[in-house]
Amino acid sequence: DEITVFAAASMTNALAEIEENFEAETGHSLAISLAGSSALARQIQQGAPADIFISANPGWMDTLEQEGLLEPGTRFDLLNNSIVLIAAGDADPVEITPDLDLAALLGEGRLAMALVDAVPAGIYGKASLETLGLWDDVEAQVAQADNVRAALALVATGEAPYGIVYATDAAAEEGVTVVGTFLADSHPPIVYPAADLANRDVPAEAEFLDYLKGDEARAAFERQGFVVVAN
Amino acid sequence: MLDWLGPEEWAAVALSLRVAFWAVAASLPLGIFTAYALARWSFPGKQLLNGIVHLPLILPPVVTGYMLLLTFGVKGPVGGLLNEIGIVFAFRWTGAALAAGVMAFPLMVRAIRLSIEAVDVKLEQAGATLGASPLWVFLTVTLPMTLPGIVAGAILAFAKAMGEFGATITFVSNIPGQTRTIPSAIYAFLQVPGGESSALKLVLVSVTVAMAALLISEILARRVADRVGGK
Amino acid sequence: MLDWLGPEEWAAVALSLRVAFWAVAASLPLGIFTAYALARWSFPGKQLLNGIVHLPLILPPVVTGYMLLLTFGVKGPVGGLLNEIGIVFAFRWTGAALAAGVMAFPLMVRAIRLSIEAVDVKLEQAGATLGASPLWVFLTVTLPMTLPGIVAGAILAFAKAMGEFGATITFVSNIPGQTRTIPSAIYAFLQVPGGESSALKLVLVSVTVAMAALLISEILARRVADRVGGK
Amino acid sequence: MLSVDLHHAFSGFTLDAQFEAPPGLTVLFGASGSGKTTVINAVAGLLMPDRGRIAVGDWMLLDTGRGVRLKPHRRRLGYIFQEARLFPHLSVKQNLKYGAWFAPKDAPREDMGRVVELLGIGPLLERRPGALSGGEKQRVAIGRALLSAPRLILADEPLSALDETRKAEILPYFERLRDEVDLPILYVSHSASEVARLATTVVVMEDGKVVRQGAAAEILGDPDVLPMGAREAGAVLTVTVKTHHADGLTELDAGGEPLFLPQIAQGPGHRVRVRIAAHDVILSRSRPEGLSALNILSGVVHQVHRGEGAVIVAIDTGAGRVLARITLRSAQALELATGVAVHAIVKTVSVASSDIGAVGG
Amino acid sequence: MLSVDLHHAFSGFTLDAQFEAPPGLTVLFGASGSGKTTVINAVAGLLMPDRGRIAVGDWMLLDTGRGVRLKPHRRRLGYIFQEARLFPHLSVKQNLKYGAWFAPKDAPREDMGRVVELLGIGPLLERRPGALSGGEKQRVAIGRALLSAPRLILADEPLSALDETRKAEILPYFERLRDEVDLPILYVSHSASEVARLATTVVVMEDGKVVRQGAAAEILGDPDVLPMGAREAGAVLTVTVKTHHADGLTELDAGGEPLFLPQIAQGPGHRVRVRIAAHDVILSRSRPEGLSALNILSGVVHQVHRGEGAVIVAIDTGAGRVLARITLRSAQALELATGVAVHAIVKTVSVASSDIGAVGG
Ligand SMILES: Nc1ncnc2c1ncn2[C@@H]1O[C@H](COP(=O)(O)OP(=O)(O)OP(=O)(O)O)[C@@H](O)[C@H]1O
Ligand SMILES: Nc1ncnc2c1ncn2[C@@H]1O[C@H](COP(=O)(O)OP(=O)(O)OP(=O)(O)O)[C@@H](O)[C@H]1O
Ligand code: MOO
Ligand SMILES: [Mg+2]
Ligand SMILES: [Mg+2]
Repeated sequence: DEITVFAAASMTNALAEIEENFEAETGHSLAISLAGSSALARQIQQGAPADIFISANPGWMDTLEQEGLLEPGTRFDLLNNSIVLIAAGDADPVEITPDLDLAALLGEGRLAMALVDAVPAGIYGKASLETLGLWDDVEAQVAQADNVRAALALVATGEAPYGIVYATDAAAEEGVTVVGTFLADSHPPIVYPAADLANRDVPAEAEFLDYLKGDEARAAFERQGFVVVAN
Repeated sequence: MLDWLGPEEWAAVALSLRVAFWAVAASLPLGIFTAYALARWSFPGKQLLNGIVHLPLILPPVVTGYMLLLTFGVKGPVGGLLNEIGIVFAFRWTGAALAAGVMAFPLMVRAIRLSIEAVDVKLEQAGATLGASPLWVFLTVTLPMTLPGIVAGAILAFAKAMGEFGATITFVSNIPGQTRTIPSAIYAFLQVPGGESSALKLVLVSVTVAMAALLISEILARRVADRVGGK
Repeated sequence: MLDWLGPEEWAAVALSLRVAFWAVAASLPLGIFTAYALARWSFPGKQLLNGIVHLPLILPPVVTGYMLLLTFGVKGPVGGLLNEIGIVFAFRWTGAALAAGVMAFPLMVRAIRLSIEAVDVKLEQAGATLGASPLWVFLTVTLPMTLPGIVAGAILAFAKAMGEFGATITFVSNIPGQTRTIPSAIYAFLQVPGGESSALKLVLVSVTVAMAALLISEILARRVADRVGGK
Repeated sequence: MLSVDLHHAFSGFTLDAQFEAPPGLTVLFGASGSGKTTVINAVAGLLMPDRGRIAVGDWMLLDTGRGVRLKPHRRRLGYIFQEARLFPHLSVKQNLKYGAWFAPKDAPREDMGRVVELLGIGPLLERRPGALSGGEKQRVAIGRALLSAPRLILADEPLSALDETRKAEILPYFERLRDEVDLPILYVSHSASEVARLATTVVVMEDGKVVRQGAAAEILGDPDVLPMGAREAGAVLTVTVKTHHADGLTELDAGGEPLFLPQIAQGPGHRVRVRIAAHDVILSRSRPEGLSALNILSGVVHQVHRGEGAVIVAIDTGAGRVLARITLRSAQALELATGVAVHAIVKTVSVASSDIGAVGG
Repeated sequence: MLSVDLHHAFSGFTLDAQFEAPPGLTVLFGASGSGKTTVINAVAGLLMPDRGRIAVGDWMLLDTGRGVRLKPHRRRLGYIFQEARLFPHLSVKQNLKYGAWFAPKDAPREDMGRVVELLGIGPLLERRPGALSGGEKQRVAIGRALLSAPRLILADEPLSALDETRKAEILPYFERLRDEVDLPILYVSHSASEVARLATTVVVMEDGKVVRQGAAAEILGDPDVLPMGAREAGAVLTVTVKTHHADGLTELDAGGEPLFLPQIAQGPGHRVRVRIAAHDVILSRSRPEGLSALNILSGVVHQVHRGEGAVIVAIDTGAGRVLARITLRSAQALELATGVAVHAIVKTVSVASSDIGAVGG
């Protein structure tokens, strides 16, 4: 069978590995469409021929669920992630507490984040800074990129001295140093939910969802720095 | 050489060529007609038509893509109708071509329109006195004299279609072999760590193809201009 | 009426207008020069120049934005130099204008070039025999006769600059009041479920502004054409 | 029969022209800017006049009152423009063939080879107009119009870019069109000899108005009109070919009087038109002897018309009315007055070959 | 003094022309397509010939051998193009002023008002070229070239689109340029009377080559050359104004012989040129009496030249050599041969006003 998977683009690498193994093992074939979670969700709303949706944004999954576009009972949280504060080049670690003088660290520089009201990584980052009481100090200095990778690039090129990105992205980028990790309770849980979509019934869908939960998939996700939700 | 790019990337290159070619080929007649109408006729709603033609340029591509999704998706008013007679754009390469064509349309029309406006009306009059009806005057005088502009418009549109991303991914997603064009593939690579080198390869392919097209168009246009100018 | 949009949106509208205006105004002289060189001179590397001019059209906007970041960022080779003499693009509206200008450049050049090619060389010769040096011939014959094309090119560029998103956000990110243009704002709204209506307002504003610009340009071009054609 | 009635106002110029052109060739004559091209453009349908009526016979091309406005391509014209207007993207040959394409299949056609040869454009057929000289362009434009199987020919100074030799070659062709093919022709010209030779009717325009119209002989021979300045006045006589002599002269019969011309093409019995320019006639009270001039027409002074610096004398001869332009001093010396008998001496060769035409419609 | 030596090959046409034009006005004469415009374009610098040298005096415009190729805008030309080439985006007035802008501030200038009046374009000044008639365009183009303070004038059939009256008004202006302003002028024309009147030198072209060049009188008066066909042959005499008579005649002194013309502008003592066309001369063995013709020149036959259908007789008179074109029959009847004494009868008015010119360089 052919299974069409709509997945957030931030999973490109992990899914490439999983695709190869899954196809070899089961003989099914996967077509994985990688785009922003919002674009994919809208397409699903408009009747896209997708079987599985993996979103980086629980909000969009909620929306689809409310509209009855998910196969009831198939939604589960696949991955966890964390957000970190990164600095350009080498830098000393800092402790991320309400006492952190982030504004002083930045000086004249910018704090690179994903869009703080629109893109999950930005939303989480803003929530953390608000919890810590730092947001008002730095708000004016935040440079919002349209996705996490672009925020990362701003720091990696040295254009912004600091940034807030996913731990998964930070780990792989040589030009940046992780100077601190935001505590998981300072922001809503960062989860990547997955679900079977209601529109079509391909028997192999369930097989693939099971595979995602399996050890091989877990290994692949972990190699890319994700934390797989224990279940 | 062939394994310099993986099969999926080759598929993206082939798809992009097909999409760009059809985007231009299919919209060219309408582009010429629209350009002619804007250049030579005056009719109520002309400025409105002119505005609509330019819309894809003015709006962020995501918006255009979203509007295409709402209109030409299987649930959309036009998409639904076309679906009944077997024409499907949604999540097909045809949809990618539609998106690219729409985005490139204003460029094509402008170029052709400028060329038409440059044709001396006195020559068209000469054609009319010799018995050619307006349609024949158009075909035998205006059109051939406009060829350099049509070539320029087509190539501009082709280049744009090769590079179009935002509207395409929003409308038809990013499905390998179906709608994953070079820009969409580049996007996916850029969303994950370590994807830059793969992205760069595709950028090079894309640039090479477009340069070749440009060069051919220059040679074509030169030849036409020589014919008109001298021997 | 004014509170139909929030102050942040109004700021985005004002900024977009400023960015688009300067993107066009500042690149117009270079655009005219480039168009003239491509239309009338032959020199080694002409096809290369032509290719470079078209690059922003061919490449996905993100790539162009990234290249701008690497070149014109404060750490970039050119950006660093300019920084020393006080010209900063990074995270400023000037950078947004640069990105928009670069993206719009091929459209502007094509339109102007077509118009220049349509100017009868015989009239330029007449100017030369009357004692006008090539520069003066250009200023007194070619340029005025090319005005409709220049207006067309400028307006095309303006429209493109109003709609430019990918390169801008990648290069200068999205800082309210600094670099948050209408398209960035629209994009942000579209990323979250339920953001469509806010996005729609901005789309309407954007369309209105661009239509007004178009209308003015049509009237201007008509007036110029009348002058050249008859009384 | 072409009938034209036009009213049109440009800013700064108003056209208000009515004329009826009987079958044959009608010359529009007038100073630069008098409205000739404007009239022709209206007939072609390229200018839509504010008000007007244009008909060829009972075929109505335009009648603004009744809302008839035939499109140019339905008017079946051969328009030779004042500026050649060749199609730059087509070769000379393709330009020539252009009109034939759109003509009805059964329309009478000129032969392409013949026209090409007549115009001397054979070597140019494969070139594009950009590589032609000014006169060559004009010749191709003439060919293009002639080969379009038109029902009406409009010619706006078709020969002005050409040298005398070439003109002399092309003129007979227009004559043939006028006479044999029987096409109505509207023809703009500044040259009196072209007018005399070709015109069936002359329409004189001044500042947008028709100030005079009539048969060519009448207009050119009327000392009161002299639309083209006194120098161009002259009589147009219709004569019959009598014999061709062995020494290269042709003897004509002008109402009983013999007239000698250098050999002409028409055979005995044919009627031809000759123009005798007023400034080429010498008058004498006594019959002169021993002159190289062979043509002496005897007659009686009809009228003595004093112009500026010169006198135009109209003499009724057996051949018709002849004009002579002489000085006031000579007129006084010869005591010329209405009724006086005089001899008009016409140098044989001053009746120039380009002033001879086959008699038309 | 303009010296030209050009070699250039188009596909299908080769130009190979050398000539030296002494000061004054040089007419390029030749059939359509003979290469006249090509020569003028090369002098203007608009055509870069394969090989060549062009110099005005010792001012070198082009010398391909030594790599000298002056740009057109440095040549200071007033080029009147065969097709007007007005700037469509400028008003007539702006077109006229265009060249003056770029001329050195101290260059001698024509007066704008005068030129405008001469050309009759006063009412058109605010219009754009698109709203002009063919002849109006050409007149503006002439004005534009004249007002650019040029050091060399190139005129490619500048008058061919104009009516006779207008031509007659503009011709004296070119004479004045030739004589008073002392500008070298290279002038293309098809009209023998224009040539006779204006030309200091005539250069005859045929198929890209210069086949003959010389002083105007020499070329036009040489029965062996007749480049323009026999009809155009004629003598050009230089004569002196004697008196203006009250009856509107001007008496001239032609080497002792009196010659009468309708009133001309030049005052007594001035030397002027008159052209006597060969076909306007009647010959007689005995001195004729009682004719309206006032001018009778006595002389001796220099040569009898048999052409096709006609004979050209060259007669040496006190006024200079005069040509007469007569029929073979008359030549035989009068028993004309070298050495025979004859009288040449020239109709006063057949020495047309446009054939009179002030004597140049
Ligand atoms: N670009 C070209 N390529 C080939 N042949 C050309 C080109 N330009 C001109 N010719 C040819 O050169 C010849 C001379 O042209 P030119 O314009 O000098 O003629 P001309 O003497 O001015 O004629 P006219 O009196 O008709 O204007 C013509 O036969 C013309 O066809
Ligand atoms: N579009 C226009 N607007 C205003 N005036 C015009 C327009 N077109 C022509 N005219 C004027 O109308 C008059 C007649 O022009 P037309 O072209 O008919 O003259 P013409 O008799 O053909 O002259 P020519 O012998 O010089 O070609 C001219 O004075 C011209 O300036
Ligand atoms: O894939 Mo995302 O939704 O742009 O982080
Ligand atoms: Mg005209
Ligand atoms: Mg020429």
